[in-house]
Amino acid sequence: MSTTDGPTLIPDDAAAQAIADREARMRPRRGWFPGLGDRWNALPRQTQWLILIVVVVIAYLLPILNPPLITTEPGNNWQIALAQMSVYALVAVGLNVVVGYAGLLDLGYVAFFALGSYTAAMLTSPDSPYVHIPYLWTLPLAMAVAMFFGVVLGVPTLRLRGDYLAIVTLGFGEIVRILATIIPAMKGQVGFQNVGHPPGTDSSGQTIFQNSNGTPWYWLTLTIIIVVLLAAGNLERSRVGRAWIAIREDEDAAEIMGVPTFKYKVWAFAIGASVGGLSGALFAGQVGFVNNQKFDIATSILFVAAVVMGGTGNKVGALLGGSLVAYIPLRFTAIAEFKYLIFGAALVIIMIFRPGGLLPARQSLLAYGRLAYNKLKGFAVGGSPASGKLVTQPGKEAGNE
Amino acid sequence: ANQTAPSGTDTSGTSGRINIPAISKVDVPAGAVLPAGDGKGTCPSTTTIAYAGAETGPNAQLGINIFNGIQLAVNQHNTANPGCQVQFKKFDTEGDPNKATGPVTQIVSEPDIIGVVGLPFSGESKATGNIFEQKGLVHITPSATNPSLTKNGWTTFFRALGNDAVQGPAAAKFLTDKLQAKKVYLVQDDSDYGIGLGTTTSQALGSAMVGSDKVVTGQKDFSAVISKIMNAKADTVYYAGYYAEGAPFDQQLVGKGFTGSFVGPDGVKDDQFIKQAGDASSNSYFTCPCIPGELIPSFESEYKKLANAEPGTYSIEGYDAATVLLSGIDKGKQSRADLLSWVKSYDADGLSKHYKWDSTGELATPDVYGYKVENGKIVPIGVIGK
Amino acid sequence: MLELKNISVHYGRIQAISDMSFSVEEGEIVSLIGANGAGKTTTMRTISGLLSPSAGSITFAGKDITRMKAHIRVVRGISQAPEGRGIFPGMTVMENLDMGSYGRKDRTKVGDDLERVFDLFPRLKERIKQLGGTMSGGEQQMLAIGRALMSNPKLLLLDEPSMGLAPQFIRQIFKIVTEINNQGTTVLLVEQNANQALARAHRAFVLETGSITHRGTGKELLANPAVKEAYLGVG
Amino acid sequence: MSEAIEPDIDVDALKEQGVDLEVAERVAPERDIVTKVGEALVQVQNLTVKFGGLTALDNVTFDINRGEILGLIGPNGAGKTTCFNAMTGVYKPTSGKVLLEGQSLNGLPQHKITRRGLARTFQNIRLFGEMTALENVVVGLDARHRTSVGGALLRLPTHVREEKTAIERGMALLEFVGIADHAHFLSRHLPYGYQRRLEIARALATDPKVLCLDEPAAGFNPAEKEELMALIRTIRDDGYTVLLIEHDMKLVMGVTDRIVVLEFGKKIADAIPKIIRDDPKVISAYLGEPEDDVA
Amino acid sequence: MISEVIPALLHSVPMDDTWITFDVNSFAQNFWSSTFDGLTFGAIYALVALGYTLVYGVLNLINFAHSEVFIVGCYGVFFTLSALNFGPSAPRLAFWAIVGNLVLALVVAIIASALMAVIVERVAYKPLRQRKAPRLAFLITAIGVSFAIQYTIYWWRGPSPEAALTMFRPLPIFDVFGTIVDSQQVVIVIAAIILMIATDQFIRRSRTGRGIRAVAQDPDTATLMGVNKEKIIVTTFIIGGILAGAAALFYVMKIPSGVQYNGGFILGVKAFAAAVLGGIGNVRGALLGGLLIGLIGNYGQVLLGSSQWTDVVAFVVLVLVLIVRPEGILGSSLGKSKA
Ligand SMILES: Nc1ncnc2c1ncn2[C@@H]1O[C@H](COP(=O)(O)OP(=O)(O)OP(=O)(O)O)[C@@H](O)[C@H]1O
Ligand SMILES: Nc1ncnc2c1ncn2[C@@H]1O[C@H](COP(=O)(O)OP(=O)(O)OP(=O)(O)O)[C@@H](O)[C@H]1O
Ligand SMILES: CC(C)C[C@H](N)C(=O)O
Ligand SMILES: [Mg+2]
Ligand SMILES: [Mg+2]
Repeated sequence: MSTTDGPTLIPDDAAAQAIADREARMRPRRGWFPGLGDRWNALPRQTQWLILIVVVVIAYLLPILNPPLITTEPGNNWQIALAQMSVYALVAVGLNVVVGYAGLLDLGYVAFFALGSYTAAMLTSPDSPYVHIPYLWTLPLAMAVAMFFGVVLGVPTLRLRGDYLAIVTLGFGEIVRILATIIPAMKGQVGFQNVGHPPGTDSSGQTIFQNSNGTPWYWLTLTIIIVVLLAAGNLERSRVGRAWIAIREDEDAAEIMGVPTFKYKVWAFAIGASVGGLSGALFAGQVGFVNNQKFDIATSILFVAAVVMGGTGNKVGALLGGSLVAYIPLRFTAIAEFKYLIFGAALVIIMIFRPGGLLPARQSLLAYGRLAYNKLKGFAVGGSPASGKLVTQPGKEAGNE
Repeated sequence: ANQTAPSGTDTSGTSGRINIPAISKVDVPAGAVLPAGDGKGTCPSTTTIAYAGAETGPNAQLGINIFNGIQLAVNQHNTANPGCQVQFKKFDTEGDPNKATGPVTQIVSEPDIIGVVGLPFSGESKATGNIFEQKGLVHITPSATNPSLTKNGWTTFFRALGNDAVQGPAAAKFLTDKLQAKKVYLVQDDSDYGIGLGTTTSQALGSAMVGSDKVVTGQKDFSAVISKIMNAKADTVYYAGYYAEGAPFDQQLVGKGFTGSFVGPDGVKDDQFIKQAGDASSNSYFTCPCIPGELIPSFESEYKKLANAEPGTYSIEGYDAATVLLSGIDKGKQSRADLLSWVKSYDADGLSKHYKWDSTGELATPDVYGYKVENGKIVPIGVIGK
Repeated sequence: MLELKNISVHYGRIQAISDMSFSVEEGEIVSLIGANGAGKTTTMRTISGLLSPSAGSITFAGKDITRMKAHIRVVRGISQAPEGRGIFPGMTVMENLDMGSYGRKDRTKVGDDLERVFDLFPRLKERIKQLGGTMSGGEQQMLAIGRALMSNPKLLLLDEPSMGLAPQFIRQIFKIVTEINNQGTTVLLVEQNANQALARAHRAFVLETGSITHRGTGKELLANPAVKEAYLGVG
Repeated sequence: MSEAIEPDIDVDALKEQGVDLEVAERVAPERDIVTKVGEALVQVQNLTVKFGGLTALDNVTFDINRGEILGLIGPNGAGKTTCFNAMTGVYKPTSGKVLLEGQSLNGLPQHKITRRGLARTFQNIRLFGEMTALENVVVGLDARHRTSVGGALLRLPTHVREEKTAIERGMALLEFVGIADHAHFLSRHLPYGYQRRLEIARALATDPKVLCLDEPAAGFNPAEKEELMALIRTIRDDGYTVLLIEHDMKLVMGVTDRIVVLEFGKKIADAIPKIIRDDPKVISAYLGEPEDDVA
Repeated sequence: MISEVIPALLHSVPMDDTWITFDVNSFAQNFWSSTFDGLTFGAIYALVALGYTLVYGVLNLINFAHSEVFIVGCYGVFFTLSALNFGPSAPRLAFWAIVGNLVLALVVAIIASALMAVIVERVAYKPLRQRKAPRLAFLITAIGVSFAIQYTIYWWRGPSPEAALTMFRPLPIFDVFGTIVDSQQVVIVIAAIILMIATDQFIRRSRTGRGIRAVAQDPDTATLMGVNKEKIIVTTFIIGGILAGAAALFYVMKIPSGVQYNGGFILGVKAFAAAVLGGIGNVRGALLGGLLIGLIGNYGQVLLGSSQWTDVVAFVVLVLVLIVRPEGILGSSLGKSKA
C-alpha cells in the first residue's frame, strides 16, 4: 500500500496483480489471429466503417441465413437460439463495463439481470396483480430499477478490493434469487407467465413478437446492442473510460492523479447494472416466462466467463464471448449428456490457447487520439522502442532546448 | 461382512404402524388399445412424434421413465406396422421452464412433428403451453399434475392422468383414514407442483394438520425443519415436492429419531427415493395419480427388455399417451390438425386406464393409487381416496 | 567459476540481451554497469535462473547450468539479492534469514553463518522479531544481503544494492561488499552508482542495450573517457 | 489559452534560463508563470504520524514557498515518505495540519487534494501500463475536466472541446518532458527513463501548484541524473513549485533552493544547501564523513 | 404512471408474517439444536474453506474447481462404502470396526481428492501459469474444469444422487437442555478442529509451510531462496485436497444422499464465503468463518421462519462484516500469519 520505496506493507493484492497482469499481457500474441486488434486499429476509418456495415448487415440476416453447421438445429430452434445469444451478448457487453473496464470482479451480475426480468414480468404478466404497463416501457424502467440497486449495492461495498468484492456480489446475487423465492409477490418457482411483448401484428393478424418466433426478438436485441455499443464506445473514449481503465490498472495511482475512483466505480456498477436490467427485461419478454430458477450462481459465473473468454475489456470480444457461452450448450442439445462437458472443455481449451481471451484487443481511449497519433507517424511507428540508451541520448531533451 | 438388507427394525420401528397389504395385480382393460394396432397402418416415413422434457437435470429420472415408455410404444408400433415407420425425437428441457422454450419452439417449427408427449413437469408445461397452442400442435402430458394447467384456455393440451386437485384430497383422506394420522406436518417445496399440491392437501386435511414448512429446490440439509417437526410432535409428515429433496429429508428425519410415517406424492414416488433415503424410506407411503405399470406383465417384461430396468413412475402413462397418438397416425390422422381432433374425440381404453378428455384437456375419471415401501421396493396398495 | 557464452534473452518479441559473453573468476568482485534498461537485471535473473536464455549457455563451477531450475542453482551456490530487495514482508527478520538457508543440507553450519550475518549487520540482530515489511529501506537492503549470505553462496549476485539508500548507508554497503568478498565469496555486482562500483571491482563490464560495450579492470573503466561521459557524469 | 504572460515578468531572463515559452504557454495556459520565490504556498504544521507505537513523523513543521525547489532529505526510515503520504492524503496524520494556500487539506480524499493543486510521482513507477503515454497524461488532465458520463454519452460540445484541448495539451506536455515521439506507445513498453518522465508529465497534467517528486532519480546513473536535474529546473522555471525527496546529494545540492532534513521523524535542519552541507548535525545523521567518497 | 408504479412496487413486498417471521420463541426452542447442527456443518465448510484459502494464499486465485475436488472425495467415500458392502441401513458393528471403516473411507477420500486437486492444478493452472496468463483467465479455466468434472461424473453416474450408504447410526452422547448431541456431530467437529490445528501448525512451523508462505508473499524471491515453486504449488493443492477429502467423509456421514455430480457446487460457494468471512488466505480465518457461516445460517432460519433463509442470512452477515472489516474478520494473507 505504501506508495514509495520505503517500508512496504504486505503487497497490495490489487496492485501486485495489476503488475502481474500487465506483464502477462506483454507476451506476444500467439494463436489464430495474432494482432488482430492492432491490424484493425491500423485500418483507415473509412475501411473500418465499411467492414462494420457489412458485419452488421450479416448480423441482421443471420436468422434468415440459418447457416448450416453453425445452426443449433435440430436441437434448438435457430431463431430462438439467436435471440438468446443476443441477450447473452448484451449481458456480456454490460458486464464488460464492470469487469473489463473498471476491473471489478462482479460474480453476482445475474442479480441485475433478474431485477430487469422481474420488472418486466411483474408489470406486464397477467399473473401479477399490479399495474400493467406496455412492455416497451418496462425496458427503461428495468434499467432504472437495476441501476438503483446497482448503486445501493455499490456504495457500501465498492471500497472492498478484489475478491472480497467478488464474494459480496456473489452473495448479493444469491440474496436476490432467494428473495424471489421467499417473497410471495415474486412467485418463486411458480413464476410469471405471458410476459408482455412489443406491440404489432403482421399482415395475417399474428402477433409479431411471439415467444416462439425468435427473429423479431433477435432484431430488437441486436438493435439495442448496437446502440449500447455506440454508447459504450462514447464512454470508453472519454474521461469516463480512461478513469475506469486507470482504476483497473492501478487504483491508488488513479486516485492520486485526481480520478474520483469511488465515483467512477459506482458509475461502472450503475451502468453495468442498467444494461443487465435491460437484458433481463428482453429475456423475460422473449421467453415469456419468468421464475427464480434462471438466476443462479452458475448463470452468473457464466456471464463472467463470457466476458473473459471474449477478451476482458474489449466490448466486441464481450459480444463474441456472450454469444458463445449461450451458443455452445444450445448447439449441442442434441447430445444432451455431453453438452456441458463440451462446454467446460471448450472454456479450458480456449483460455489455455488464448489466455487473453478470443479478442484481446485494447480499446483506444481518446476521442480524437487518432489525429494526434497520426501526426506522429513521422516519428517512430509501431514496434517497441529500442531499450536503454534512448534516455541517455543528448539533444533530445526538451528541457535543454 | 456388512449387511445389505434393510432391517427397518432399528430405532424407527414399524411397530404400531398400520399395515396395509400390497396388491399384486391391477385390472387391465380387456380391449385396451395397443401401439401395435392392426399392423396395417401406412404413413410417410417422415411422420414424427416427439418427446419434450428432462433428459438431464436433477429430476431427469422421471423424464427417463417417460421417454422409455414412449420408445417402447414406438418400437412396438413400428415392428408391427412395416408400412408406417414413425420416427421418435427427444428434446431435452432439463425440466427447467426457462430452458424449455428453445426446444419446444424447435419442435413446433419442425413440420414433420405432428404430435408430442410432454412436458412432464408442471412448471415447464406452464411455460410452453402457449407455444404449442400458437402452432396447433397436440401434446399429451403423461405426468404434469398442476390443476391450473387446464385453465389457460389451451386447446392443444391434454393430461393423461388425474391432477392435484384430485390427488390432494385423496392424499388427505389416505392420511387420516387409512393411516389414522392425528397430527400431520405438511412440508412443501417451492415448485409450481409442490405449492399447488400443498395447498389442495392442506385444505383437505383441515385440523389434522399441525404445522407446515417450506423447503427449496436443491436443499440438502433439513435439520431446522426437522427440529420443528419434532417439537410439534407430529406423527405423520406429508411432503409435497420431488424426490430430489424428499429423499434426503426423510433420511435425515428418521436419522433424528422420527418414528412416524412419511408420505409423499408422485414427485417422490421413484426408486431414486429409496436409493437416496436408504433404510429410512421404510416408513414411507406415496400417493400417485399413476397406474402401477409394473403390475401389467406384458408391459413390464417388454419395458425391462428395452430399458434394462423396471418400469418407473409414469412409464405406462408415457406409453399410453404415445399409443393414443400412434393409433391416430395409423388411422390416417397425419397432419397436426387431424391428430389434434383425433385426440380431442378420443374415447378408448389404454393399458392403464380409460382415456377420454373433457374440453379443457382433463381426464374424465382418474384414479389415485397408494403405494408403500416394502423390503426396499415401492409396491402399490390400491386405489385410494375413494 | 561462472561463464556466460553467447547468451541472448527475450521478453516475448523484445530482445533484452543479445549474444553476450563474459566470465567471473573465483574470488573476484565483478561490476556490471549500464543505463536503465540496458539489461543488467535481465542478466542477473538469467544467471540465477528466473529467466531462461533463448540462446547460449551458462556454466558454473565447470557444469553447464543453462537449463537448471532456479531453486537448484541456489543449492549449487548461486545466491541473489534481487532488485527491489524482495523481502518477505509478512515474515519476521529471523524468518527471512531462515528462508535464506531453505535449500541447505548442511544444517549444522547455518548457525555459524547466522553469526556472520549478525556480525556484518548488527542492526538485524536487534530487530529479529520485526516484520520485514516494516523495516526501512536501508534495513531491508541489509536483510536482503544477509539473507543471500545465509545460503552460504559461492557466488553472490547483488542487483543495485545501493538503490534508495542514504549516502552513509551506501558507503557502508560497499564496504560490506568488499568485506564479504574478503571472506571468500565471489561477487557479481550491478550498480548505477558507477563510481563506487568501479572503484571496488576487480573487473567490470559496461552494458548497453543488451550487449557489452566496454570491459576492463575497474580502474581502467573509471578512467575511460567514454564511460566517464555516459555513466559517471561530468564533475 | 486565455491569459497571456504577465507583462512584468522578465521574459528575457526566462529565456536565458532555457524556458521554451511557447511550450510553457501551451502546457499551462490557465496559470501565471511566476518564478520569483514568494510567500508560503504549502504549510506543514506540527505534523505527526504514528503507526501503532512507532512515531514515524514527530511534530514536523516547515513551509514550501511559491516558486522554490525544496529538498527533503534524511536517513532511511526518517519519515520522508511518510511526510509525503500524509500531505497527499494517503495517510491520515495523527495530529497537525497541512495547508495549501492557507486552506487545510486534512481529511480531503486524495483526488480532491490533487485537484487543489498538490500532485506527486511515485518512487516505484506506477503508470497505467495498458494506456498509451498520451492517454496517461490525459488521465491527469481529466482532473480539471468537468464533463462526466452524461457529457460523454451525448458528446456534448463542452465534452468535445475538452477532449480536443486535452489532446493538444497532452502532446505539449509530452513534448515538454521530451517524449512526444513516443506518445502512442503503451506506457509499459517505454524505457525506464521515459517512464519516469511520463510520470512527471502525468503529474504536471493535473495542473498542480506544487509538484512532489519522490526519489525521481532512483536507479538512474549519474549522467541520467544530470538530465533529470535539468528537467526539474525547467519545471520550476515554468512556475511550478517543487518538493523533492532524493538521496543523491549531488542532485539535491545542485538543484534545490532550500533543504529540510528529517531524522527519526523530527526536523533537524532547514536551510539553504550550502549551510546544510556543513551542518554537523546533518553530517552525522545523514551525510556521513566524506572520507572515502569517490563520487 | 409513476405514481401508480411506486405503490405497486411497495405493495409487492407485503410485510405479513407468512414469509418472514421473527420467531424468538422458535429460536429459543431450537437454539441448541441449531447450534450443534450449525457447528457440524460449519466444521465441514471450514475444511473445504481451507482449500480455497490455501490456494488463494499461494496463487492469489479463487480455485473454482475446489468444489469438484471435494465431490470427488465424496465419491471416494461412496465407492469405499459400497465396496465394503454397506447398505442404506446402518449395520450394528463393533466400535473398532466402525473406526476401521471410517479410517479406510477417509484414506480413500483423501487420495481421491488430492489426486483430483493435482489434476486440476495440472490442467487448469499450470498451462496458464506457463503462459503467464492474466488472472481472470485462471478463473475461467477453473470454471471450465469444474464443469468438465461435473459432467464427466454425470455422464458416468447419471443425474441422480448415489444411494445413501451409512456406516453407523449416531449414538446420543449427551443432552444439552433437551437437545441430544450425537456421536457423529462430536466426531465431525473434533476431527475438523484437529485437522485445522494441524494444518495451521504445518504452515507455521514446517519447512514446507515456510516455503508455502514464501511463495505466497513473493514467488520469484522464494525461488531465489531455493524454494521449488512448482512443487510448493502442487503441495498446496494436495493439502487442500486432503482437507477436502476429510470434509467429504464428514459430509457423506451427515448427508448420505448428497453424493451427486453437482453436489459440491453450493457447498463450495458457502465454503468460499466462509473463507472470505474469516479473511481469505488466513488459515485460522477459514475455521472461524466456516463455523460462523454454519451457525449464522442455522440461527437465521429458525428465527426467520423457514430454511429458505439460511443462505440469505449467511450472505447478509457476510456483506455486513465485510463492510465493517473489508479484509474479513481475521484479515487476509497467508503470509501475514505470524509464527
Ligand atoms: N518483464 C519484462 N517484459 C518485457 N520487457 C522487459 C521486462 N523486463 C525488462 N524488460 C526490458 O528489457 C530491457 C532490459 O531490462 P533490465 O531490467 O534488464 O534493465 P536494467 O539494466 O536492469 O535497468 P535498470 O537500471 O532500470 O534496472 C529493457 O528494455 C526492458 O524494457
Ligand atoms: N505503514 C507503516 N506501518 C508501520 N510502520 C511504518 C509504516 N510506514 C512507515 N513506517 C515506519 O515509519 C518510519 C518512516 O518511514 P518512511 O517510509 O517515511 O521513511 P523514509 O524517510 O521515506 O525512508 P527511505 O529513505 O528509506 O525511503 C520507518 O521506520 C518505517 O518503519
Ligand atoms: C413427473 C412428475 C413428478 C411431475 C409432477 N407431477 C409435476 O406436476 O410437476
Ligand atoms: Mg521513502
Ligand atoms: Mg535493473
